[in-house]
Amino acid sequence: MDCRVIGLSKSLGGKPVLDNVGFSAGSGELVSIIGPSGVGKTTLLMILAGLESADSGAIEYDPQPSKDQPAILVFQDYLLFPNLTVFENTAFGLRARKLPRKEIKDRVSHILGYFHLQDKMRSYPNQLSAGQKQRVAIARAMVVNPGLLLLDEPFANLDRNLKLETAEFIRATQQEFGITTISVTHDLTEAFVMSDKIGIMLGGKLVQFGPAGEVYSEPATFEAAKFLGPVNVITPSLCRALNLAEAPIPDNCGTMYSRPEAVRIQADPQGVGVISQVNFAGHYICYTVAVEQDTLLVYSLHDGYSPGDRVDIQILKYLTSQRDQS
Amino acid sequence: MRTLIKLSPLLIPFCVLFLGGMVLAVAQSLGFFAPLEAEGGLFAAYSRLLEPPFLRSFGFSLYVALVSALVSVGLGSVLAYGVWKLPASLQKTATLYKVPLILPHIAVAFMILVFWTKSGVFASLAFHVGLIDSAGEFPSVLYSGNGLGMILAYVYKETPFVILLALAMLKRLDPRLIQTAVMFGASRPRIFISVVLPHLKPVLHTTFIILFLYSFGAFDIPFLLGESSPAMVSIEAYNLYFQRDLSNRPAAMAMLVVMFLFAALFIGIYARVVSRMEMRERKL
Amino acid sequence: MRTRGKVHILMLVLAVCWGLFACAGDEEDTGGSAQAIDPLTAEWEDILAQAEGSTVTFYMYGGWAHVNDWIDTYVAGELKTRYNITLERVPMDAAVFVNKLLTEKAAGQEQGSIDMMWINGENFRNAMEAELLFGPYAEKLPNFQAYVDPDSVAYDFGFPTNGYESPYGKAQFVFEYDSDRVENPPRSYEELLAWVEENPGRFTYPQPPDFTGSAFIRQAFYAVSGGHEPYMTGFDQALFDQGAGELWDYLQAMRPHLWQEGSSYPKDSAALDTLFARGEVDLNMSYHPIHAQSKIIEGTYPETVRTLVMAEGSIYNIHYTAIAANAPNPAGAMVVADFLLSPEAQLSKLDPANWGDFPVLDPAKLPEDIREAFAALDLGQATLPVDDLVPVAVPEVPSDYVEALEKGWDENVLQ
Amino acid sequence: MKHWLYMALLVVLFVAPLLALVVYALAPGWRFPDLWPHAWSMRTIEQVFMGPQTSRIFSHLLWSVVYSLLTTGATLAICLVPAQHLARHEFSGKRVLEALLLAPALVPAMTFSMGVHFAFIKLGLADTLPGVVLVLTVFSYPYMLRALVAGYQAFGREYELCAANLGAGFFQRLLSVELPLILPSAIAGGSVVFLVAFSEYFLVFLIGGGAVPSYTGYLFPILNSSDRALGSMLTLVFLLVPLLLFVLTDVVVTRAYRKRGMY
Repeated sequence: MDCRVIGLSKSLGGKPVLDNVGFSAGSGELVSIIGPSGVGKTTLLMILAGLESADSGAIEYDPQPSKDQPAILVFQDYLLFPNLTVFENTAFGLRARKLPRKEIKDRVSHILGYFHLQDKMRSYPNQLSAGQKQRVAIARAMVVNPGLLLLDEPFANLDRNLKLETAEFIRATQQEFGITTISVTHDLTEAFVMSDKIGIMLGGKLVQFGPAGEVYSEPATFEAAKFLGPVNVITPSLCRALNLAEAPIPDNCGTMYSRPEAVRIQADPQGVGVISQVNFAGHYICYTVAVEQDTLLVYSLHDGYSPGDRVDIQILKYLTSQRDQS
Repeated sequence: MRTLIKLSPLLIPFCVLFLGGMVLAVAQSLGFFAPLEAEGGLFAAYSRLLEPPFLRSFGFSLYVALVSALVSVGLGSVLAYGVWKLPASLQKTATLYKVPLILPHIAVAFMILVFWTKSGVFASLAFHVGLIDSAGEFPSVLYSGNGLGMILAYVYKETPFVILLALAMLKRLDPRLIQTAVMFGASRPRIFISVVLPHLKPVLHTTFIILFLYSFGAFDIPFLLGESSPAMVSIEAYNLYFQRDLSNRPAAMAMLVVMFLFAALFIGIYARVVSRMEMRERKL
Repeated sequence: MRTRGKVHILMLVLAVCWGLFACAGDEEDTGGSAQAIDPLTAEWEDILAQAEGSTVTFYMYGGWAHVNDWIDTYVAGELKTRYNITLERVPMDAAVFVNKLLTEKAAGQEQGSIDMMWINGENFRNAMEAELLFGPYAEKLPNFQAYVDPDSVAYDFGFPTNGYESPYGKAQFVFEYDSDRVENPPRSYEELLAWVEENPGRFTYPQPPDFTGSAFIRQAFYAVSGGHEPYMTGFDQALFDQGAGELWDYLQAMRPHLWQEGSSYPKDSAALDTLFARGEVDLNMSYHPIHAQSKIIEGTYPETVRTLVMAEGSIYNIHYTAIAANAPNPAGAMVVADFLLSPEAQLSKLDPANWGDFPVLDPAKLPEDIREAFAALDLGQATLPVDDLVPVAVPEVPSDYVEALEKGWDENVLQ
Repeated sequence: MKHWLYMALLVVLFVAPLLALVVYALAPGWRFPDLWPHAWSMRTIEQVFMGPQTSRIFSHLLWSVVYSLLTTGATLAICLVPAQHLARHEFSGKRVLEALLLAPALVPAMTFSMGVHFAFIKLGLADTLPGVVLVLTVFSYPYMLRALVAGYQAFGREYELCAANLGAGFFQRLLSVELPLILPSAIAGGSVVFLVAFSEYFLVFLIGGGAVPSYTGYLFPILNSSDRALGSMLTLVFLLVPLLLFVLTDVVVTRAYRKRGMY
C-alpha cells in the first residue's frame, strides 16, 4: 500500500502538535519517524490509523484501507488485552471479522508458529516477557493481513540488547510480509538499522525526510544534526587556531560543524589541542580536547592519551547546515 | 452537550431523587405538604430550633461525631502503619481487621451493649481481676450522658475503614524513605509523624470528613445506644416525626434540613481550610 | 454515532430494569381484589370467601420475642389451615405506623400496605380523629357476637371504640422483682420512693412515650394525686395542672437515685427487661401480669422472680386490633380479628409458655368445657392470683391526659 | 515475635468481640460475673435453624440479599457510562460536579430520604421493592462511581482504540475488552454497595415500611430485646451472607483475574 501524507496539521488544547507534516511511504517500505518524546508522533499514528482526525491536510492511500486490508496500529506498551490468552488476543481481529471458527484457528496457529509463540497460546499477557508481548502484538496485527502497519515506539520497553534484535526482527518480518510500515520512535540506532526512510520530527514539524543514510550524513538543519548525535561547532576562532584557512567559509546564516568520530587526534608535543578529559565509553574512548577557548569532542579507538597531553587535530569531514529559523 | 448525555444516567436519578428529596424536605420544613395546616408563618419550624434543647442536641451530635472521627482516624492510621510493616507472609492474615466492616451498624451497637454494660463482659473481667465487687461499681460507660457508648461503637466500626484506606495509600509509600529516616537516626514516633503521616494526609482528611459526617447524621447506632437527653439530632428528628403529633412534622424536617446544611457547609469550609494549610506548607 | 448507540443500549438496560422492578412490585400487591365486595355490609360467608387465599399484614410492636413467636407460629399456622390466610407480621411501634397512615393519607394513597394493627388507646384516638380506620366492623365478627360483653369494650382510654377496633387481650400493670435479691420490695408508691432512695441506681422506668413507661407515670399520677376517679370524666386543665405538679415533684425526688442518676432512661420496656434480667436494676415492670412467668419459661429470668401490685392501684386495660381505612385486604383482616377472639386462640394466648395475656371473653358467655380449660391453665408461681389483681385494678385515664403527661414529663423531668 | 504480638493485637481488637457473640449465642445464661458460661445450650441454633421462625428468618435474609443485589446492579447500570466519561474527559465545572455527585454518600441520608418518602407514597413507590432499591441506589452509588472512575483511569482509553483499530464493533469492544477490564473495579465498588445496602436499617425501614421484609428490620427488635443470645446468633447469621458472597467472588472472579495479573 502506498501512503502519502500531505500538509497534516493538528492542535490539541490550543497547542500545535503537528505542523504541516508531509511525507510518503511507498509500497513495502519501512519508514521511521524519529524525534524526542512528546512531539506529536503518536498523534500522527492515530491519524494514520483513522482513530483521530487532523485539523487540516490529507492522507492519500493507494489502495484505500478496508476491512480486508486495514491500517493496524501496534500501540506503545503493546496493549495486549490482559483478560484474553495469547490465542484470543491474536484472534481478536479475526473474530471482529466474523471468520469461521476453523479458519481463525488455522490462521492464528500459523502466525503464532511463525513468531515462535505456539507454546504460549494458552498463556495470559502478564505471563510473557516484554519481547514475547511485542511479538504477540505484532502477530495480532499481522494476522488480519494489514495493508499498513503502524508501530508506536516499538522499542520503548525493551532491554538494551533486545532492542537491536527486535529492530532486525521487525525488518525481517516486514520484508517477509511485504507490508508498508510506518514506525515512530526515539531510539535512533534501531531506527537507522531497520528503516528504508527516516523522517526527523522536531517541535511538530517534519524537518527532514529521506533515505536513512542521507539523513544521517546530510542533516537538513543544525537542530536535526544535534538530535542525531553530538556535534562540534567549528567557530571562526577554531578555524584560525587549527589553521583551517582553506576550509569552506560558512554562509552568513549557516553553521559549520563536525561529528566527534570525524575528528582525528595524534600525539604531538607542539599540537594546538590539550586533552582535558578522558572518558572510557566501552568500544571507543571519548576525549575532550581544549583548543584555546574552544573545546572539541573526539571519539577515538586509541586509548593512549591522558589529560594534559598535547595533540594535533585533523578534521576529516565538515558538515554545513542552516540553523532552524524558529 | 455530549457530556450531559453521557452523564445523564447518573444525573437524572441524582436530580430527581436526591435533589428532589432535598427540595421536598425543605418544602415540608416550611410547612408545605404537611398533614396539618402550618401555623405561624414560613419559618416557624426553624425558630423552634433556636431553643436550648435542640441546640444542646446539635452540640452533642457535633461532639460525638468529632470525637469518634478523630479517634478512628488516629487509631486507624497507626494500626495501618503497623499492618504495612508486617512481613508479606502475615499481610494476608492481617486482613482480619476487616471484620467490623461487614458488620451492620446495629450489630456493632449490640456488641457494645454486650461488652460495656454494667453487667457486660468487661464488668465480669473487672470483677475477676478484683477491680470491682459488684456490677454497680463498674463505671457507667453507656447511657451516662457523655455519648461514650456511641463513640465506642463508631470507633469500632470505623477504624477498619481508616485502616483500609490508609493501607491503600501506604502501598504507594516508598519503604526506602523509612530506611533513610532510620539511617539518620529518627525514632519510631518521629518517623511516623514526619514520614508516614504527611504521606497519609490527603486520605486522612477525606476519611475524617466521611466519618465525621456519617456519625453526625446517622440513625442506626444512636437508636440503640443513644441517651435520653441530650439526644442525637437524628433521633430528635425521628421522634418528632414519628412519635409525636403531626404539628411537629415541619420542625422535624427543619432539623433534618439544618443537619444537611451543616454537612454541606462543613465540607466546603473543611476543604478550603485544608487547601489553605497546604498552600502555606508549600510556601514554607 | 458510536456514543449515541451506547446511550441507546443503556436506556434499554434501564428500561428492562424498570420492567423487572415493576413486576416485582406487582407481586407485592396481594389484596388487590378487595374491592369486589364491601366487607362492612357483606355476609360473613362472603367475607370468608373473599379472605380465602389472601395475605394479611399485621403491624405490631416487635420487641417481645415470645409474642412474635406466638403470632408467627400458632396464629399464622391456624389461619393458614382454617382459612388459607397468610399472616405477615411486621414489627413496628404503634406511633410509627399510625404516622405512616397519616402520611399516606396526606399523600392521597388509597391503598396502603397495612391491613391490621395492634393499636393502643392514645394512637387509636389519633387515628380515629384523622379518620384512618376502617369500620365499624367489630360487631360483625361472629366471635365478638358470641363471647364478648360489648359494654366491657365500649371505651379505649376513655375514647369510644364504636366498633372501629376489636378487643384482643386484657392486661394489668405489675412490678417484677427477684425474691432472691430483694427480700422486701416496695408495695406502694410511697414505699417505692423510699426504696429507691435507699437503693440508688437500682430502679428506673422506660422513657415515655414508651407504652410501659407511660403507664408507669400514669399510675404514679393516680397514686400521688388521690386516685383515678377525678379524671374519669374527661380532660380538665386545672385538675391536670394540680395533679401533674405533684407527679413532677414525686418523679424529681426519685430522679437522682435512679439508674444512671436519671440522666438516661431505657428506650423501651424491652431495654428495661434486659437491665433487670442482667441484674443491673432490681425492679422491673410490665403491662402483662404473666410476663415474668413467660420469661422464666424462656430461661431469661431466674425461677425466683415474683410479681406484685402497688397498693394505690394498678392500671388494667384492654388491648385492641384495628383495621386501616386504606387496608388492601379488610376482609382478611376481619377474619384474623375474629380468629383472635376465638376461645381457642384466647386460651392459647393465656398460656404463659405462649404469651400469658388475659382473655377478653365474658366467662358467662363461654361454654362449660372452655371455661374449665381456662381455669385449669397453670399460670405459674410468678403470676399473682386473680384474687390479688382484681381488687386493685383501676381503669386507664382518658387519652388527652396521656399526651399531656408524656409532654409534661419531657419538659419537667427529662430536661 | 514482635509481628506475632501485633497480629494478636489486631485479633483482640477486631475478631475477639465476634467470638464473644459466638459464646453468647451458645450460652444464653452467660451473665455477670461469670468469665465463662456454666452451661451451654443449643436453644438459639434450634430457634434460628429449626424453629418456628426459621422460614421467616431466611425469607427476610433472602429479601435483603435480593434488594441488595438489585441495588448493586442498579448502581453499576447508572454509573458505567458516566464513570467512563468522568475518567476520560475534561470539561468545565468537572470538579464541582464530581463533588456534587459524591454528596449522597456524605450528607445525612435522613434528609433526602424523608423528603423523598412523601413523593414515593404519591408515586406508589413507598412500601415496594423498587422504591427501596431506588433509595438505596441513590444512597450508595457514589461508592460504585468512585471505584469505576478509578478503574477507567487505570487503563486509559487506548484499549478501546486498539480494539476499534483491530475492527471490533461496539459489542465486541464492550464484552471482550471494556467489561473485563472494568470488572475488578466494579467488583470492588459492588462489594461496598452491597454491604451498605445489606446492612442499612433506617432507609429500608422508612421506604419499605415493613412491607418489604429486610433482615436488619427483623434483627433490630431482637437486638433491642432482652434475648441477647438470639441477637448474637442472628448477628452471626447476618455475617454469613457477605462472607459467603466475598468468598464466592474471590473463588470465581478474583482468582481468574489474579491469574491474568489484573487484580
